[in-house]
Amino acid sequence: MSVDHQSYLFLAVFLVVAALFPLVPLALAWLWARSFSPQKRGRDKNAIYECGLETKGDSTIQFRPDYYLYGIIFLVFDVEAIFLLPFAVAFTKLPVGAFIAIMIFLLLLVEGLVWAWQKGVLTWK
Amino acid sequence: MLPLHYYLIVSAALFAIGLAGALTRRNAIIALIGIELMLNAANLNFIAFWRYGSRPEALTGVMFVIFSIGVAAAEAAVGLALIIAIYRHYKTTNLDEIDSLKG
Amino acid sequence: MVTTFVILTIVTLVSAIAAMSLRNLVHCALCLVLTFAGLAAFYLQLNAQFVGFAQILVYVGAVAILIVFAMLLTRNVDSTRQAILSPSWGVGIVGALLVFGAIVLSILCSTMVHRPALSETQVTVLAIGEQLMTNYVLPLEVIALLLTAAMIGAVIIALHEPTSESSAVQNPRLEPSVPSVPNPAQVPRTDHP
Amino acid sequence: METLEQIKGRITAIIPGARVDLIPNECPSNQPSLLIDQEHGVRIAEFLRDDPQLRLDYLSNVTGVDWPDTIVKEKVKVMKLVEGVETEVHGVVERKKQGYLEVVYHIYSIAHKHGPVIVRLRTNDRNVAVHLPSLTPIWRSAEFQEREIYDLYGVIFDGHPDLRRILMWDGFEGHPMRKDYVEPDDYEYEPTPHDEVLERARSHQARNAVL
Amino acid sequence: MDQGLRSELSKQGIFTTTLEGLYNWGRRNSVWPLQFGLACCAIEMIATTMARYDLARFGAEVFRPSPRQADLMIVSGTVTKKMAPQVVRLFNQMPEPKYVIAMGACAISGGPFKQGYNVLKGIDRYIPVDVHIPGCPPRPEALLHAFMTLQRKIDAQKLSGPERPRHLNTDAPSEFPVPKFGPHDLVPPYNPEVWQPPKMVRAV
Amino acid sequence: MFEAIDQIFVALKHWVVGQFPAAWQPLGSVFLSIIPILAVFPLLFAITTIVERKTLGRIQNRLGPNRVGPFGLLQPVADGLKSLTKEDIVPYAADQVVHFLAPIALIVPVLLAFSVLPVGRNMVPIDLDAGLLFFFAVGAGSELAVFMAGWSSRNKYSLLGAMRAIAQMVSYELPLILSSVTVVMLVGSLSTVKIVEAQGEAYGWLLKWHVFTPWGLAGFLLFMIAAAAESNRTPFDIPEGESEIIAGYLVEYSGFKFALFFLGEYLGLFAVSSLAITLFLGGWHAPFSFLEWIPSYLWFFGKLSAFIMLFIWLRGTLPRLRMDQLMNLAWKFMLPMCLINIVVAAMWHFTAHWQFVGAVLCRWLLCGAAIGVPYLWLGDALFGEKKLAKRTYRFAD
Amino acid sequence: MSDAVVTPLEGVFAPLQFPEPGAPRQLNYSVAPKMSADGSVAGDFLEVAMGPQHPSTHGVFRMDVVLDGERVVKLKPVFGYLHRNHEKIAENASYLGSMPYTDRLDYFCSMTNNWAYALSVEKLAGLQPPERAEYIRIITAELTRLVNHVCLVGFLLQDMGALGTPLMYAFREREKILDLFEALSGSRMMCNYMRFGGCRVDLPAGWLENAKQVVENFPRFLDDFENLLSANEILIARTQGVGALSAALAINAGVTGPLLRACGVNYDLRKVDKYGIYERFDFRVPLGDHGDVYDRYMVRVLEMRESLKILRHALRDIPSGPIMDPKAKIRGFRPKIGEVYGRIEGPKGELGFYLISDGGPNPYRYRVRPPSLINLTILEDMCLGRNVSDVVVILGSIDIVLGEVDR
Amino acid sequence: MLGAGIIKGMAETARNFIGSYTEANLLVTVEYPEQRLPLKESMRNFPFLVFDGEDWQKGLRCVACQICEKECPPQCIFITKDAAKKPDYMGKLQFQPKVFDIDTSVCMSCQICVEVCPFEAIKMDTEFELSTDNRFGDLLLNKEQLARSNEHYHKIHPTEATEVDERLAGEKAKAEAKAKAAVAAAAAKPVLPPKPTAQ
Repeated sequence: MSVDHQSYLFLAVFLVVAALFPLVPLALAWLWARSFSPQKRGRDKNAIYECGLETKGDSTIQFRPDYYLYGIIFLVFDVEAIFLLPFAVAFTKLPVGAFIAIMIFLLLLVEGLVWAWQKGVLTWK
Repeated sequence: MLPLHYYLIVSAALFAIGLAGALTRRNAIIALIGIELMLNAANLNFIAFWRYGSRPEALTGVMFVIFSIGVAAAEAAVGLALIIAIYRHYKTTNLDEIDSLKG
Repeated sequence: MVTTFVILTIVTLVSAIAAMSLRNLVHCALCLVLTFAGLAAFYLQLNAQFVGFAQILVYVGAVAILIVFAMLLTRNVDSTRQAILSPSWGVGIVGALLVFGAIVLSILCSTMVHRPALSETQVTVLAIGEQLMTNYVLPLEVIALLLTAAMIGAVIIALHEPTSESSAVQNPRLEPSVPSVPNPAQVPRTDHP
Repeated sequence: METLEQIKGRITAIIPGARVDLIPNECPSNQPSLLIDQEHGVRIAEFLRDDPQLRLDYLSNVTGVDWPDTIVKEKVKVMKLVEGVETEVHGVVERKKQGYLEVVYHIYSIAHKHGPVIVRLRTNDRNVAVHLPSLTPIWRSAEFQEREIYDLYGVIFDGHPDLRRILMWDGFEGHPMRKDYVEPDDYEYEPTPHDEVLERARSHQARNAVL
Repeated sequence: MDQGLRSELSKQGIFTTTLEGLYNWGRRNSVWPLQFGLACCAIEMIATTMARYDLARFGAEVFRPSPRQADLMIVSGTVTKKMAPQVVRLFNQMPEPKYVIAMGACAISGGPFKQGYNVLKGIDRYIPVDVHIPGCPPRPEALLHAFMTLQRKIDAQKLSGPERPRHLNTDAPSEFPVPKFGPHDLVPPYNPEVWQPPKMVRAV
Repeated sequence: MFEAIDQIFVALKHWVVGQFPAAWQPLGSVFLSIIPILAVFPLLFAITTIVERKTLGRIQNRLGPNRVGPFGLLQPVADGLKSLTKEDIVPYAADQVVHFLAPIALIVPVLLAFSVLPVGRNMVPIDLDAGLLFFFAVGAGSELAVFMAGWSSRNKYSLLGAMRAIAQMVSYELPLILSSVTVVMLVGSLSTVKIVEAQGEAYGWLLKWHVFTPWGLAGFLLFMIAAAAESNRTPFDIPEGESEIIAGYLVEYSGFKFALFFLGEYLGLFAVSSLAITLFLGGWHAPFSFLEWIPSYLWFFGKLSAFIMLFIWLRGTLPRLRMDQLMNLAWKFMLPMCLINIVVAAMWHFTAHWQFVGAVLCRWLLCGAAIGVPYLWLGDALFGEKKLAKRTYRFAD
Repeated sequence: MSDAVVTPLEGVFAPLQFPEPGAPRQLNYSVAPKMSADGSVAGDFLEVAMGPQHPSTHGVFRMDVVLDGERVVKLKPVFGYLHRNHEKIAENASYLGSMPYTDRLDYFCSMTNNWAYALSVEKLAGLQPPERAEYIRIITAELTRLVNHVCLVGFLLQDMGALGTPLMYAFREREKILDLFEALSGSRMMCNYMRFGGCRVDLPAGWLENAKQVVENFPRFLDDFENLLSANEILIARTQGVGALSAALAINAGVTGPLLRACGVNYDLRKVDKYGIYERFDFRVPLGDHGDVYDRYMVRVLEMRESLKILRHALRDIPSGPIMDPKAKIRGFRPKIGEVYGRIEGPKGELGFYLISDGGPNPYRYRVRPPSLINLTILEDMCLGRNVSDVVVILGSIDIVLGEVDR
Repeated sequence: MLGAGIIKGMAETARNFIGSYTEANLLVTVEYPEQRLPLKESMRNFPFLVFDGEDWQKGLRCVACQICEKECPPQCIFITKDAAKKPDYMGKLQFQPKVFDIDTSVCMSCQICVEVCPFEAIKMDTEFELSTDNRFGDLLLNKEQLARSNEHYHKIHPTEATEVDERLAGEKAKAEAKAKAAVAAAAAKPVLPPKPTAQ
């Protein structure tokens, strides 16, 4: 088995174990509640907490588009990171031209960032 | 190693699911998710073909998928922005309603 | 190997179906995340480590977040009452099934299916980087252009143009009850009856 | 600062029809006040604020006071039918003196650093005609204090931007700071009760038992 | 009762005792109060958490702002009628096991303000109080003392049997009714299940 | 001798794996890698809670917990027991499934992130070729968990907290990635093991840690700020901002689920701190070559403890930023600085062949200026047109 | 702050501007959401009730906030959760019996509350406290001011999320002053110390030395405190330009105390009314220029330094002598018919007592002019258009105590 | 420069952190149940009734005049008079309380009862460890629970108690002198009994 497959086996097993890791104490807590301390529900008890008042109005409200604007820019730069990381790994083995190429790549994106900055998108309102 | 067509069928199923969702759901966001799924199904195909291709060291499939991810991201950003803009205008994300409201 | 494949297939396809059919949009998005993760696992299985992790980073970390934002931004007020499927849903399902059938048929009929897998090659990130910066420099610049254009376009589309109403918000009521009138000390108010 | 007489004189000169009375205060504090009429209340307040010599720009304190109906006993001669014959009888007539609610404003000047000028407004009675002009448009510091007076005394301030109960809950009935307000009786149990409390509690418990 | 059953029971008893000890030890040493102050006593409550008195020594400095994560409600100050429903609701929203310390005269009985028309004459009319601290306001040391009293009380609680505390009892109510605002007073004026004062007979 | 102590755990693992039947050896090896992670880091969490409370106490001139067990060391045990036996309240209105899954969805990626972190020489669970990318990829999962927690609670505060959390984590993920790109550039690998190994060379007695270079220092500081923000630590604890939105996305969580969130947050803190150590502070390497005899894992955990203490210290000192300031810092300061830092790292690489006298000084000055000037400029522009300044005050007699 | 530029103050404030007389108050709700008939907000806004149980509402205060995203478009303060009927109880109690209740008004500043009440009754009954009593009053009042301001700064930082460290330091110093109060009056917080015509008991032996020591050590603490806070970029960023208030609006809204002075208005009752014997002391009144939260914070810090000056002076000069006006009596106190309004500069602003005597043993009308309540009037104005984080900071900078707001 | 203020603040907290180990005045915690701050002499919490001598019933100074009951602002004192009288410290017959209850769950520790008491009978205790889970049983203190000896008073408020004792002794001496004078006067010319002193 290759190194990578051993790694993936580790990841798969670890994924399961990591999911079990929080589940085991939760199950223990559930067992405890079952055998000793009964879960008791109530209208007020299981109501939404709002500083001691009864909650009013809808809590699933529409949000401001600012979040979305940040999201877009984040997405674009996240994709950029996907291209940047392979470049970075190969950086020392590449000629200066490649560096210039990636600089152009970055500059194009930075241009978008600067545009957004000028447009006031990066100003949290 | 599993035969290639296993992956291709999974990819086809994913594509069909995405297509069905995109065609049947009224909500524009879900439709977009469907399209996103179809793109991913294609990506799976690329990787599978590359892996079973004759020259895996050429990395064509990987490159294709990386660029495809970039394009898909751009598509998602613009698509969702469009949905938001439409929602702001028509106060709905329901494709049928948008359809009937236009004009 | 097969077991892994079957598990991954089930997870991916079931979550994909759920993502397409659940009523609650956020549930759909979360299922979609699971689909993406499953696909990433497929990539790993196919020895495309970098692509697999990139898939998670971009799709789970960014696209899913963006979808969730979009869902919270566009409140579907009556999603619980209305039907979630469009009236022509039957046509869509049938169409999708037809497409699926056609593809599967063509796959099974093709000769490729029996192509054997080649020896496991290590695809290092270094190789990807070198390829990217040599053979794929032009696409790289193009994708940068595309991303920039997409970003600007999406921002312009999504940007809520400040109307006069909301631009007045900056400092709204700080002086409302004290409009500027000349100093009463200098302007004696004798004009009142 | 001018004396209250001077201020009164100037008010009546500038604002025709305004009635201003001087309320003396005999105690050592020596803080007499001006009683102004309801119709010209806002106008007078505005004068006080804007007059360059006074410039009473700072309204410090707004107080509600309850003066309940009092019964004044008077001896009068009344014609009365006694056994068919109308005779003059010495009787004691209990005449009701109409109570009223009063709002007292303590106004200072920050510009000239003088004050206070004390201004009073009175309602006509305690039940119906409890309207007074709100001085909130002139001095915003009156906003919460007038709301409080509305809440606790029941004075309705016309022109107040947001007249709601402020201290008690919205469904509360009555105005607890009035002298005749009967408090809810929840002294059912007290370890150190005074006799009258105990008495009240007993009746309360009886009532609770019935309910 | 045969021998086997008895030994089985005693074995169980030992197990239960250990479990009970552990349970009580854990609860006792990790009492997180609700970050909730009402009036004057709240300042002394804050002073108790501060450097000189340092409630943290008992592991109780984790004042949680959300009732969902709190174990102890310190009713620190006057509960007015306008506030009482909120206090009861907050108490209801705390997960079991939960405790209440009535801190200061006002919280116990209305205290100096008990003659007021808007003052609740003691929070124990609506929710069960575990420890009362007299004083107006009690010194920080008094709150620490009350805290230790509470710890002793927790220590003495049984895990099973008829004397087990409220939260282990399935039949005990899950929550306490929140009073409503009436025209003059809260409705009902007290919760008869919680508030059971002894009949006071005055020998005059 | 020192070598043996250094490798004792590795040798132990090999020995135990050797006892397994051959077919089970891979799986046994996997479990022997997992168990230490699950044992050490949650234990570290428990220790951190008590150390944090005691340290904060000392900062605030008090003692902190000291009555439960010796020196109060059993306090976390009591807290854990209490959480375990606490009632679990899920609001009726909440999305029950998502509400249940959220803490698990937080814990799993955070734990997975530990798989690529080398805690000592030869002590790394897996050495992935794209290890760093893996770390960031799983890190992305925790954002969704936070969103799930806040959204499923149907509580206004938690929704506000969730939106704040996502916006914050999204904004600081970029600086996190971009500041580590510099390291990748000069090391030429995404493998965490290779990155640590690259820092093992010595200049005389000083090791070649990345933090000892201008781009490394800047990258380290940027990484640390982003790491604090990613793990919601003061002064970036805005999503939970107690004084504003109660407990943010955690408002409706009680009992052990709440404890799990706490655990997840601290594990996330350990993970990013470990990554910072790996990337910039030489991983398990000693700072000086003559100190290499101390076992590597001790170095690693020593550095990690120092990081934890630093975070506690920050928490005891600083107030919280506001949301807009936080976003401004991320997008208008951190992101440009990170991009500039990439250029600076390239400059450092391209000037590496300079041989003349004072070349090192020249390189330092050049790179330092390239990073310092934008720092001053961006830092000045950070607050926009309203310049913040110390003010003078008038006095009236 | 040692490097504060001291400029002579000629024009006390900018020309005042007033609203159009008679016009109803302009409620500019153009940014606010539309209200539907049942009072709920229409549209995509989040209605949040902050309080009554909220970590940073300083007690049982509630703000009904309408948010657009995180920006406040409407904010209504709701209080009365601590309405303890102080005025009603006082109208049924003897004059002396109300004195301990005044302690519980603003429970940080019982001494100044005592003084304000005693001052009003003294005016009503014509009593004159002897000189030693006046000195003691000034000493205790200034110590109270220190306690209040230092705690306020701590709480303000707590609201900004500083996890209690400044608050801990503040309370560390507060304890030292409370020790003084306890030694003097027997109680840490509820001193109930002043009486009509003087003070209840004389200073115990050694008290003055202890007080001097506390006062001597306080500047060092203030230096440390300012090191910790005043230059902190986060604090500056969070406070400068937040909640700015113009002098004209502040005066019109009856804002008093440090809030008013942070707007640049020179109005300190210790200077204006010269009550007690403040005339004899040499101190200055710090004034801000922007009226924002940072100015309020700094004005308080500077005020503490001025208070220390007064304290040093008073502790040095305090004469010996009686502490009660011989005319005063404890039982059977019945002032003449009349009314009075007396006020002092409390740490939070103008604290006044309005009393009407009908000649009986208890006041006919007893009214407290609470500075906290009136300072709250402009809360909404300061908060609109800002975000939630600013709201708590602005509220913190107003320095409310609910015992006083609701009474 | 950006960050300078933060570093200054961190130096300050670091100083306090280290100082809490090295400097005594920077670790101010008093570990309460084991360590206690000395109580201030003037500290007051709840009232108690002073008695002289050994027997609390005999020596109780309270004469049930009910002034404190009337003056108590929160009205937490309840007194009923006993029909039987007992001699006070001057030997004069006085009323005594049959019931004397103080509800500590109401008491606001204002000390007004002490101030208005003409007989130095009620004083403030310094006991504060009174927390209990028994609201009605433990917080309502009756006469017996309230009675404390004069020695206790001396122990908790020495200065004040000494003053009180001196004053009482002075009054007693004065009264005795007066009585002696009256006796002497009566012996000299038995005309009118002396006017009762209005005290």
